[in-house]
Amino acid sequence: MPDTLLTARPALANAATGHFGLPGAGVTLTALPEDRLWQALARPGTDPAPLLAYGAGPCPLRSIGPGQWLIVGVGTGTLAEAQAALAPGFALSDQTHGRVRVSLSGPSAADLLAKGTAVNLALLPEGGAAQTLFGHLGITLARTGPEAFELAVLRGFALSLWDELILLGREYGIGARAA
Amino acid sequence: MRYSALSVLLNGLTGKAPAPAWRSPEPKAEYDVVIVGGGGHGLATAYYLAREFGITNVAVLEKGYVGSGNIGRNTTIIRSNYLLPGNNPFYELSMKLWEGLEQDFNFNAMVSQRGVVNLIHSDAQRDAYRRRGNAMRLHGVDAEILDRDQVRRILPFLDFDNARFPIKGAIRQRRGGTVRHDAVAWGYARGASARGVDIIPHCEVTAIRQDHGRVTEVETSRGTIRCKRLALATAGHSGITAAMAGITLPIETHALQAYVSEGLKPFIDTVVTFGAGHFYLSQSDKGGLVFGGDIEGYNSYAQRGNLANIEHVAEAGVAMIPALSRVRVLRAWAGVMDMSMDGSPIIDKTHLPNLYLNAGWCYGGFKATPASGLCFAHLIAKDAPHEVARAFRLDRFARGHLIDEKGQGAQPNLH
Amino acid sequence: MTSHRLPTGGRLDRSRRVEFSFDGKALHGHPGDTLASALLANGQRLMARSFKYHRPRGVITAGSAEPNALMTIGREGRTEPNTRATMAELYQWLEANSQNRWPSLDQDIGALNGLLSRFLGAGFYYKTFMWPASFWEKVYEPIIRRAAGLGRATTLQDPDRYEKTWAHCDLLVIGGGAAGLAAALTAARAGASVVLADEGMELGGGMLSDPASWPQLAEILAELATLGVRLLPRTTVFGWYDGNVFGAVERVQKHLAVPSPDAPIERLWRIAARQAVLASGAEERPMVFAGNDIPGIMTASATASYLHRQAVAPGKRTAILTQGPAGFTLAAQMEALGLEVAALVSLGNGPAWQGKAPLIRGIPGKAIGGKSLKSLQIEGGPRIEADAIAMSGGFSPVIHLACHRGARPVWSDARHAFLAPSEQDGLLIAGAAAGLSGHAACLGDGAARAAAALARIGLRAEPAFGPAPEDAVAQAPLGELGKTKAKKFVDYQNDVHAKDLTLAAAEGYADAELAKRYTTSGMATDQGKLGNINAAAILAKARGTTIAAVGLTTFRPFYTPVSFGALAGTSRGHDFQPTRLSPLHGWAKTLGAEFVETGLWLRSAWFPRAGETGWRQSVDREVLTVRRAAGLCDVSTLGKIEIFGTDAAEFLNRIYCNGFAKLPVGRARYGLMLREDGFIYDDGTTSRLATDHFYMTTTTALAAGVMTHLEFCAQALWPDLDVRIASATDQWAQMAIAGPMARQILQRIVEADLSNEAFPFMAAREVPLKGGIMGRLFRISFSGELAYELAVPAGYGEAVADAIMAAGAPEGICAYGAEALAVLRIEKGHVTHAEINGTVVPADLGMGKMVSPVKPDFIGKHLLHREGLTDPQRPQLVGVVPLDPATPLRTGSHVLAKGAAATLENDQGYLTSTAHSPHLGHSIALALVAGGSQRHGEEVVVWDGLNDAAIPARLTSPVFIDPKNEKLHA
Amino acid sequence: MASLIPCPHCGPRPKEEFTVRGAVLPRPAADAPVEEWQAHVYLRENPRGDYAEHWHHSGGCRRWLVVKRNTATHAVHSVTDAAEGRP
Ligand SMILES: Cc1cc2nc3c(=O)[nH]c(=O)nc-3n(C[C@H](O)[C@H](O)[C@H](O)COP(=O)(O)OP(=O)(O)OC[C@H]3O[C@@H](n4cnc5c(N)ncnc54)[C@H](O)[C@@H]3O)c2cc1C
Ligand SMILES: NC(=O)c1ccc[n+]([C@@H]2O[C@H](COP(=O)([O-])OP(=O)(O)OC[C@H]3O[C@@H](n4cnc5c(N)ncnc54)[C@H](O)[C@@H]3O)[C@@H](O)[C@H]2O)c1
Ligand SMILES: Cc1cc2nc3c(=O)[nH]c(=O)nc-3n(C[C@H](O)[C@H](O)[C@H](O)COP(=O)(O)O)c2cc1C
Ligand SMILES: [Zn+2]
Repeated sequence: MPDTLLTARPALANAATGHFGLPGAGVTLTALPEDRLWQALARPGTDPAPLLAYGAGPCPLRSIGPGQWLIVGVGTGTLAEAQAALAPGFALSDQTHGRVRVSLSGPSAADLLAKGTAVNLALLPEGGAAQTLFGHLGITLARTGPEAFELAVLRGFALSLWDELILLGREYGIGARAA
Repeated sequence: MRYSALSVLLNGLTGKAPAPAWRSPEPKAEYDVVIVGGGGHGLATAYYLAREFGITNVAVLEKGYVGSGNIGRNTTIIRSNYLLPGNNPFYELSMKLWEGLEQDFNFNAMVSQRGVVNLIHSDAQRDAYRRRGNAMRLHGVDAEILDRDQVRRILPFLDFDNARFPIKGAIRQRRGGTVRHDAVAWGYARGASARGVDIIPHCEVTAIRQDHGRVTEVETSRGTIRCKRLALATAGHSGITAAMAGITLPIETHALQAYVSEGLKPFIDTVVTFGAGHFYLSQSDKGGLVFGGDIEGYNSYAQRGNLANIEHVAEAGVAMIPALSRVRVLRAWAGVMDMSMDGSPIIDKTHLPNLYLNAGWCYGGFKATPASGLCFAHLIAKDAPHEVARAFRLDRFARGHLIDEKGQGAQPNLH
Repeated sequence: MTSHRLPTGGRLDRSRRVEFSFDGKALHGHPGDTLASALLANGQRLMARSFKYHRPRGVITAGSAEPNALMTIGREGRTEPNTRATMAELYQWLEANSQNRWPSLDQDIGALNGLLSRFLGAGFYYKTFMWPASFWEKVYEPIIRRAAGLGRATTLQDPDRYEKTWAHCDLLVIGGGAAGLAAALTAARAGASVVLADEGMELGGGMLSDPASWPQLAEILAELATLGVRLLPRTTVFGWYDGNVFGAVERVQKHLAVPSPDAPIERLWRIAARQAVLASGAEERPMVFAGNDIPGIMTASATASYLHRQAVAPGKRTAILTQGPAGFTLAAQMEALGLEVAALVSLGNGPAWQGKAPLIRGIPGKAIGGKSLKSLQIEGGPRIEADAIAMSGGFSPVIHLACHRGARPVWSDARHAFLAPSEQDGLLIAGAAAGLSGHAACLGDGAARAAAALARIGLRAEPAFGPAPEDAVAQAPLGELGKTKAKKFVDYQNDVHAKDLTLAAAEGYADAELAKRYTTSGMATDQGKLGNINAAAILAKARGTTIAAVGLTTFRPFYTPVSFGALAGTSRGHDFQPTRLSPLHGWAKTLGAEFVETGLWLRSAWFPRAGETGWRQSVDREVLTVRRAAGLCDVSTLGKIEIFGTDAAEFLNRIYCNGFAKLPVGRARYGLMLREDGFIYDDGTTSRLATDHFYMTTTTALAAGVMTHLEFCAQALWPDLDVRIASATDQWAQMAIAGPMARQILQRIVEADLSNEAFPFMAAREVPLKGGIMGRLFRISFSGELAYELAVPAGYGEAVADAIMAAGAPEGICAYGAEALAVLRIEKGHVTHAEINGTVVPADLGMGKMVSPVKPDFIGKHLLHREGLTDPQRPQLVGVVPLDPATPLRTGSHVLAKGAAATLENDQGYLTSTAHSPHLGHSIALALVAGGSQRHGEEVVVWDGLNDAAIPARLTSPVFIDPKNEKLHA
Repeated sequence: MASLIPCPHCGPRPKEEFTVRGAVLPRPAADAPVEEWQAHVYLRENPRGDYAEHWHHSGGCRRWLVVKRNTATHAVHSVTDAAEGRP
């Protein structure tokens, strides 16, 4: 019956945006497009090289545990194609809708993150990722630049995380914006 | 010396040198019954052995000072709001003993039946509490279900308006309450000592010796002591003392923290538990808010906890009572508990005919102290279980007759 | 009028006035004042009443150990009882009020308790109030409780915010005095990352009370700042925890009149330090003599602190009592400032004295005065007119934190003090905290300790200061002084005096820990920081033993009390826990759903429509619509787990008690998962999407638990299996489409043949949807109707739900919520965690046949046959209906045999779930009843004592509709 | 122990990120006598001293770990992946 294409609604479509808290802009919070997020699961003992070779773009592979990665960001090809290319060593689970990504950047980004995670950010290299708790929420944290981070969170918690980041960012004058 | 209004008055006026509350004898070479563990249960057992069963050639061996274990570090809550038939009559007997305790042992342990209120935040919780409340009523135990307005009337400063998990009501046991924990140990020690029991602190049992399948003596830090019967009431250390007799128990030892705030003028006059997180609270007669939460989760004998837990407890506290935010927490401490595999205790004989076991109290054995002492004394004196403690058998795990109030199964840190 | 402020000096900003009030009296001070110093400057010595005897009390310290000068500050939601005036910084319009007095601080009726004190000795509670028995709860206890406590807490919401944060460093330095500053400097110069925390409003510790060292202090602080050291003044390190994590609380905005809502008022720091140096200084010991609590008496270091930091004179004529050089130094400083020292009383060997004041060798006999000191009687000596006393009974190193992880303090004969083990994993002790004295010695020690700490983690550091000699020899604790029997306070706040301790010892409570509990010595808000050492000395004498043998009571967090707010951080009110929203949340909201908290989820509970007055009406309509036509229910909260791998089937076969190895691709199967002890853990359907790819659904409640369980089995039990597990709960919006019209409605948007033949009961397949996306379609039914569950990528959920609602409009499809779902499943006799409560086995639910008799192994197989789990009299699932259809049944009611007395022995089970069945027109229930499966048709009583109800009812089959499953297969 | 657990995959992480299950016990063989199963499910050595426990890094890599630690001092001796050294 739907004559038109079904359209997806971003999880953060109605999230608060604007400038919050003290003057200044120590940190910027941005909702990222829900374009691609696949979870790759390696069969135990599989050499990760083919998967590592598969990635493209800035930090497209996020290691989230032994034998597990998130493949994120814009890319070409469908999941089925990728799965065919990576079989049998790797299984892909589509999480494009399951997790929502936001970015945090600015001179106070690390201080803001330290309010939630016990990961020692000084030791997290660019391109590095960590699966951790931010307060009560599980996140995949990745460093994308000296003062830039990306957080992926379960879709159902995306708004809670967003609001929590704004609350904790008020001290730095946080700007929140849609993608 | 009997305590009475007159004795206090006379001592005050004359300044007469007071007598020790209990004797501090050197251990004798042999006793009819040696009780290991000078906590609430061990002392109460000695008291009832002497008082109810006339067995007075008894020693209580305690590795620290009297009452240094969990009897001295619990959150003092008493209640008999149990669900299962294996538990319910036992805890109700305990409640009845509490109700007569002061007159019984002539020591004011400040039994305070200020009520226990368990908050309800969901329909499922209400259903579960209704099941429990009805089980209590079936045994003649008082229980009532309160609706939201009734709760608001007695606890107006709970978060009724902005709560993440709204308060939908509560179950209350009015006869529940608190007792001055240390005084329980002291009162039983004094009462037992007066009847001839030797209470021997700083005496750690380090080995249990057997001969021909019977316990003959214990090795202690104060020498060897022979015994006709040996009774273990070592709570959090049950795994260690049982191992001395070659027994592996269905028990893990876990640390539980408790906390007290700075002294405040009367703030809350009942015991209240949060149903949407781990938190319970009451106010001591000194004014401190005494509160606690969940166990630490890992096996520990260290009698101390971690910061994560106090944070978790404080979060739940502020969620339940926003005004607590500005109240300061004074002290945190921990006890180590004998968490059993179904969350219920063991009062039973063992494979050795003269070795008796009292263990598995988890974080709830304070309220059990009087009944545990009486039932354990009964078992030791008569070699047969007291009728209300019949279900607390050691072989119930093998036989599948578990007493699992929470339905969590064989993972102690979930009970 | 600030009568006691010196004309010059101090670290004050005299150009600015800070107005404040105490008990309603308007006063002023300056930036740089604490509440205590400002009160003293205004001549306000009487600041508080003690706990038991309501004795008039003034300030005795200038720091966090203050036991006396506690007051309530702030208003309304910011009301803060028991605040130490010594730690509260003055801010504009601060309101302070005294506590524990009635009607006023000056005239306090409670002081009458002092007259009864001979009857109120240690432990008096335990011996009295027992007669008559009924009086305890009605009379005595209410009186005791009314008297308890000091300040009154507000019952209002706190308007301020709190936060937490983590910090990581090579070296944490606790204490910003000479030792701590030297430690931080040493480490920072070596390039280490350093955090320096001090509870004071300014860094400097003892150096702040010594103007001569201010230039050096300024230099060090400037260099620390340029070296990037994280300086945390106003930050109390309150606990040392495993993993070398320290808890600290920063009073971010407590000193501001109007805190900004954009920053926290307090911040909890969790500091993960590779190494730490404890440089927490030493506490001066008060002297235990008669009248030692009269306002005007304080420690010598407090006197020095007020003099030098806030330019406040303690009195007009000060008597100095000292055991060691500290009092001599103070006397000289006071005379240099032109202040009158009435006498310098030395209790030990002091240095030479050239000042004006008379030097007296003796001990204090009794201080005289009421609300303010008047004079001091020297034992067997002169009476000295004085309105202030500065006393120094030696020093006790501040070792609390070093003893938080089990280490016991050890008595040092050389240092005449209890010391903590100086070298523990991750922690070294420096300066006065290690028993040293003297600014230079502490600088040197701090530097050396920092270098040693860094060496442990492989960093080389050059000590910023060299070793230097100490400036004093340690003094032994004095214990009780003077012969009089008058009260000599040991624990000021709790009014424990020397005689209480000797009495406790005589009554058998001589162990330090028992004496503490019997007398409450050391249990007040200062935790015995001042008194415990004196208590130990008194107990030692009473027991005829040494202080070393008596020992100290256990040190525990918190070093000083910490607010609930700081510990809770942002987790409060509505943010107590995060909220998890279904991908169909917006859809449900648009349709006007009422939501219900389910774990962290919000689920749509029912969808009221205009004209419906109660929830039951809405739910009945939803149920009837589903049974008659069709409904759509959001089931996205179910746990969804993707299982991949060549051994996935074998894995599932071991996880479930029923068989899964041969489940064909394209089929779903209902499974029961047991715990290893044989009881049911969870249930749900699992579908085979490909040979090596399964899609499992779990209950909402146990989604996380099942995931964890599967991971345990895969990783810890059978790592040899190729099985890989990913949670996909949030990836899929899942909806149930149920009802006789479900197929025809769904067929309008699914581009695949949904006929019974092509897509039979328990079919499970990926299907294309019109509109260009793929979904996963399962023909499974919880409601008992012809039903499907459709999963689509979460972002498309709302569009698909809208589309289905539009497609089903002609049939009158409705949205139904969790309540209607519950009614439907109870009518069908389907179980949930109301029945699967952790104590049931498959046979209890009539599912005994599901337990595979042939599989050699699966989780739960081996203990399932114990006698207690196979007893035919176990509670078994039945249905219950009231004999009178008008009577409702309540969940949680118990079941009694007809005619049986209402006793626990006669208890036969209970109602697990109840509903009003609009289909049947009466209440129905599921119940677990002893031997119930053999008792269908029996009349029983449903007993609900809580509601005074005993309802005649009948046991039935638990399936109330479509017992032959014709609808499912239609 | 406990405040910071060194996960072999993620590095030191706070206790909040972990869930503890209990003693590390090999699962008996499928055909083991029932007494062995009873002991496996219910009986615990529960020593005051060194012990091996299963911890789950539930807030991190989601691996099950074997944490060898001392129950009296809380010292952590080693943390390894539960699958390590298994067939
Ligand atoms: C923080 C906390 C809060 C609690 N809150 C409550 C509550 O609110 N309500 C409630 O009902 N229960 C509560 N409990 C549980 C309750 O305190 C215990 O279940 C109960 O006290 C245990 O019995 P007991 O008093 O005999 O134990 P203990 O007092 O621990 O007695 C056991 C004694 O055995 C001694 N011992 C051990 N080994 C040896 C040896 N080898 N030789 C000699 N002596 C030995 C120990 O030193 C100890 O003194 C709580 C427990 C804790 C830790
Ligand atoms: N005259 C004497 O006999 C004597 C005795 C002892 C000390 N002192 C003097 O004291 C100084 C000692 O220097 P020091 O650096 O060892 O001590 P200090 O007293 O100068 O500094 C200790 C600092 O630690 C802070 N502190 C304590 N516990 C804390 C905690 N838990 N969290 C945060 N901060 C905390 C205190 O507020 C204080 O600022 C020397 O100048 C010495 O002469 C003199
Ligand atoms: C019910 C209760 C109330 C307590 N109230 C106080 C208190 O007001 N002040 C205090 O310092 N400690 C208080 N404590 C804690 C004890 O000081 C002590 O920490 C506890 O008994 C454990 O002993 P430990 O810390 O010596 O190991 C209280 C303990 C309990 C069980
Ligand atoms: Zn990890």
